[in-house]
Amino acid sequence: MRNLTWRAGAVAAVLVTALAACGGDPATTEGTTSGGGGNTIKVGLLHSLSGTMAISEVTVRDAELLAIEEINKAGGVLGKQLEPVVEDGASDWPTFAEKADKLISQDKVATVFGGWTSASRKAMLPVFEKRKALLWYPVQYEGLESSPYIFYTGATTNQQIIPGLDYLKEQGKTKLFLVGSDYVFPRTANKIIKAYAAANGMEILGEEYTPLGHTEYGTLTNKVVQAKPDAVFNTLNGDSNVAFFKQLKGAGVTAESMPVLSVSVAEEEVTGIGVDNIVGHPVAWNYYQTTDTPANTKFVEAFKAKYGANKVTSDPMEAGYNAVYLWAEAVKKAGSTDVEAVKKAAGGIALERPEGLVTIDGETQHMYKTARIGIIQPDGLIKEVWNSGEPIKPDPYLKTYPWAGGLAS
Amino acid sequence: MTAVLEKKPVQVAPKEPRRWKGAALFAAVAVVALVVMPLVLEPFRLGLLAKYLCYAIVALGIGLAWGQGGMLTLGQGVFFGLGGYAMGMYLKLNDAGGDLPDFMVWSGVEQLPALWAPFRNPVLALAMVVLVPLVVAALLGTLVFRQRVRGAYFAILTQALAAAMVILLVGQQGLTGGTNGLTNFFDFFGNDISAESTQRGLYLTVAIVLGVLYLAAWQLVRSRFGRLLLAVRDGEDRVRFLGYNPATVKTITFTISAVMAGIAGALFVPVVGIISPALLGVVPSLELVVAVAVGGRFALAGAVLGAVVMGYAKTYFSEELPDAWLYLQGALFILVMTLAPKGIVGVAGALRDRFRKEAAA
Amino acid sequence: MEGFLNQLPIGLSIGAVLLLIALGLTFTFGQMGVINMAHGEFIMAGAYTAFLLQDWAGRSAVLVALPVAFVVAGLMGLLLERSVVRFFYGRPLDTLLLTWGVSLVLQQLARDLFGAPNVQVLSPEWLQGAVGPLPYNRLFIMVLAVGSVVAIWAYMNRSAQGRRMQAVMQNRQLAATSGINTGRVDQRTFFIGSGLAGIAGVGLTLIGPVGPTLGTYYIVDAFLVVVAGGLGQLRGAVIAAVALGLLNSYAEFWTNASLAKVIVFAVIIAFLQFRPQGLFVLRSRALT
Amino acid sequence: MSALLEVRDLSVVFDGFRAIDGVDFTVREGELRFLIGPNGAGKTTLIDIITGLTRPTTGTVSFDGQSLAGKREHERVRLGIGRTFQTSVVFEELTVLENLDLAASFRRPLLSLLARRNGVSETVQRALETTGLTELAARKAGVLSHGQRQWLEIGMLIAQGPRLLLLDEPVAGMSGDERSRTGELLTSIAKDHTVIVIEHDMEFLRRYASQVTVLHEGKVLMEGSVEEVRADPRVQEVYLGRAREEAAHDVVS
Repeated sequence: MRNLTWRAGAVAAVLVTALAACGGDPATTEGTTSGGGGNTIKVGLLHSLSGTMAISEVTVRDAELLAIEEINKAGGVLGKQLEPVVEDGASDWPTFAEKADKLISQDKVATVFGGWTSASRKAMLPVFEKRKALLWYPVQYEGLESSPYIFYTGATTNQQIIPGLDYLKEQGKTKLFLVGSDYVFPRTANKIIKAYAAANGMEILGEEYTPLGHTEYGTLTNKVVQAKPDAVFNTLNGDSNVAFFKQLKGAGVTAESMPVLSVSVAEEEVTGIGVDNIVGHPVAWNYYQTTDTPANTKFVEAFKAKYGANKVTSDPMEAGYNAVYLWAEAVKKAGSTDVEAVKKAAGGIALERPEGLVTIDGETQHMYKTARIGIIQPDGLIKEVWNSGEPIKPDPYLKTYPWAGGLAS
Repeated sequence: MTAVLEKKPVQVAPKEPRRWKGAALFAAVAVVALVVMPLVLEPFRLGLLAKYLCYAIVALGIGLAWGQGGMLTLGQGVFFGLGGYAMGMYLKLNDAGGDLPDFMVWSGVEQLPALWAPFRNPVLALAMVVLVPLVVAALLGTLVFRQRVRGAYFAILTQALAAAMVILLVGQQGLTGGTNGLTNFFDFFGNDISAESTQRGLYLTVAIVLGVLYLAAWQLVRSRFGRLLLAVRDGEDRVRFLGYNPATVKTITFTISAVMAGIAGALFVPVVGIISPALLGVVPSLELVVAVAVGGRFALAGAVLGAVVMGYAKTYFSEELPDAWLYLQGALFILVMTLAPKGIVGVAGALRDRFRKEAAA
Repeated sequence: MEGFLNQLPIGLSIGAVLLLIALGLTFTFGQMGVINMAHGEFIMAGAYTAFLLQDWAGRSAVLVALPVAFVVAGLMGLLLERSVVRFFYGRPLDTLLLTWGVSLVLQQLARDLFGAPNVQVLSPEWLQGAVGPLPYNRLFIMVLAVGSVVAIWAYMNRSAQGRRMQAVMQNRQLAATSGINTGRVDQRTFFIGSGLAGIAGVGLTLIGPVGPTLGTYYIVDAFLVVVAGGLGQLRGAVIAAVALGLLNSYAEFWTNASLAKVIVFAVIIAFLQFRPQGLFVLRSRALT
Repeated sequence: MSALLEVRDLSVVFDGFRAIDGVDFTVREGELRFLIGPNGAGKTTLIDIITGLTRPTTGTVSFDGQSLAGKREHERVRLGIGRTFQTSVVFEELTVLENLDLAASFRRPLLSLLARRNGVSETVQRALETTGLTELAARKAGVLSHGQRQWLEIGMLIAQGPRLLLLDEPVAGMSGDERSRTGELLTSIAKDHTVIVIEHDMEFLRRYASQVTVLHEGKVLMEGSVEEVRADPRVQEVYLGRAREEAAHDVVS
């Protein structure tokens, strides 16, 4: 009997703690500082802090927090300090929608910086459109979207995929093999690549997709090797890259014999893959830790100072960091955090950022960005070997590319 | 010799004094759910509660299959998904008018796939919500239970089914929306889906459906079939020698639980506004089983309670202490399994008995 | 044609991976009826062991790590067995949920200890290169799998401890009444089963990611091998792993990776129609 | 009377071991037949084959002139073959009444099972009375003593209303008093049923048995009355000596 009491007590204690903790929350957040009033401006940060996507997204949140801290140190926005409200999307798309709703309707944040995967953005999009709230999305993506309530600070396809193809063409790599994770971005990217190839006399020798989180690349490697392409265009995501590069290296493929151009491998992923396995392969982004601008020197320094000297910076982190500054600039210009006013003010804003000059295109709410191809170095960093010379105007629907006619219909 | 059906008014079992208490409790919970909650909670929180209640419907099915029937199904997400996609497909087509749904456009699909055609019709779509999980579960159950695949094998098989289902859905992007799933709905049977009134109506619908299904499940458990189900759980082979085919009993129960999951999925879609493969994989399916265990798998009320409590706890901790959630979930789970295998309901019952004993002494 | 032929060794090597991750499970599952969902996290522990040993063993850490990982993962298993699992014998479904809780905790622990991103484990220089389509590192994994199977076989059939293990597996009560300390045997089995997961983890660093979620990538496949092979059946596990490996390899070769996974699952369901208890079954008169 | 159960040339092989080796065995309607033999003689295996738990390697079993080949366990029960088990298996979570009611209800259409049990059917009432479990009807079967469980099993068997009852060591582990009660129960059942009982206890046999079949090493050693069997030197050699020891052991344990 005593035993029973003890057991019951232990379990009850855990449950009661959980429940009591839950009981307190709904009303408390209400009625405090809303986005515009009071002494602070609340902004929401919504990334996956747990689950499979946490690996990537946590660093973006860190970069955004750094930007907020810097802005606050410089006096804040409209004389008010920014107050970050951080939520966890838990690598689960519906959770992103739920938390976005919470940030907007409960915390009444002025804007939200968040998301990584296309799926999380698609899940959040209806929430932001219906609540008429703003989302700043910091990751390169597949394009074909232009929501009036989202600002896209990462690259769209014509600022990353197409420059990547231009580079391969310049290098004389005309026979390509396409490898990607099975989701929207790789499939859309590959559609563009195939259209580009058809228009530019390039040949696609194969197109393969693997489930997200796939780690067995023996067969796929065999298919690639048998097809003997000049280069591989890689849109794999996350952990799959580790398995793919390890197994590709095992099969004797080197960057010299068959370069693999990746669009989802940045500085932070290189260590996990193992520098050995990926050294010499090209990647396509708009920013590298080594990008030589005064703003970047400052950014890298500040980031390492805040989070540790062994931390690296990458493109999505920089895009997240930019997002906060761009929004703050728009708020200053509008003189208010009102969503419609900010949207109106945002068009044409141009800032010198770590990646170079970034200008907001008011029409699409995408950014003018400079495309950069880099090569992975033995120290794990990426060295730029090619760039587009000037910021490319964003064209999410590829309207200005005649060969892409059928894609966005 | 046929069984004699003539009923004799022999009262062998003692009267059940708890019966009216149960009814009173049910009524009280119903009042709280239908009247108090919509008044007290703000729309956002009410929406969350609606979501938990959707999960509670799935949990009810798990309680039936696992708690009563001993079939640990780790793939309820599959049926949840089938119901959810059926609803999602209808909503998508409805929003698109005569056009293609948005994701098909960017996936390069030019003509509406035949699979989608029936979902234009709202009645047909709603029928599919029930029929598709029903047929899939009945088919799978027949195949699996007839061959006496059970216990751990069944659990692992259903888990693999969930994994396979996700891969299949993700891989057919043009047909299913891939990883993104189906989202961005506008109209729900003539109402603006995100309007407060619609959402409140949806909440009430979910609560009422849960209540009705609960009563139905309760009736089932109390019936001869329910006794038979317990017997199958505790001694499947012995039941054969009573002249019943356990495979039939299990298939029926498994199918009922699948249909419940399907209905829950269909309600979930307008409430939350999305259905995606991430919702029906191995982990969400397992989480629901966990919730049932925490609430108390041997009682239907435990299953429902567990789903609501765990849903709430998950929201709360991911808002307040996201890092601690996994630890807490794991720890709570280990604790419940080792110390209170009958869950919250079991602990409550044991405490009640104890107080009674003390009061009597 | 060459591609087709290449798939044969690739399929075998996939089979070796499957075998390696499932080997330990088939014993803990077979002997004790414990469905250890934390098995994947023991694999992860093995992989992190290799990562940590790199600091002083350099690129040959993989070799040094084999015995260490065996002990580390084995001890984790032993701890799990002693602290909770032993109260759950004969309730496989409960152990499944219980150990899932454990696996969540271990994943988060790994995240807190080593960080969320994948860590770098470099393979030894002498494992660079390939024989035909078969890279040395895959060959190494095959050797590891064969070695583990031979060692287990020898242990079970050539040592007194192993024979006791077999006795408990076949008839626990009878074994107990004939003076075998079944508790001790269970501990040993759990230690060995978990230790094998550690070895698998070291092997997997050569071809896959090393991060907190490593275990989750392999656990479902591992269970499928066990189910198809029959509980506690070394022969069954070997045949099932190789067959599934080959099936996966050719299915993916002719279709794609997503479809291959679905095909493998369908084949297993179909297979269980003929052999509901897997390839090999232990006979027993007990009625459930 | 005609043969109710006919077993012809039956063999079953487990991994090369012939557990049943060419058995011919006939039981007529209304008979009370005892099946004896030392451990491993194949008694339980024979019953397992008749009830469908084990598939024979060769040979046929027919019941009431109908072949049982390919019929599953529950289908055989539906034809009227019922059995109990050596170690009784009752449903501990259910009450005695519910156990019996379940046994009595298998002929109802499945849909009608969805209704709640309303009162107690006559069949169940009779089974309660026959087994003397009326007092315990509302108790969970889990709390019953060993003997009571065996009776409950027999009661469930009666409630099924089978034509052929197969009882596997119904008095094993019972006290002397319980044994004689079980014996009486058996004789009363045997009045209007065909019954096959596996039993070792010679004392018990002498009091209740009419016809005995002796199995040894998977073969029928002999068939006859208790006296004939007891008198047969072969039986004495292979069976009785050992059985006495075992019976003594049973009483002690």
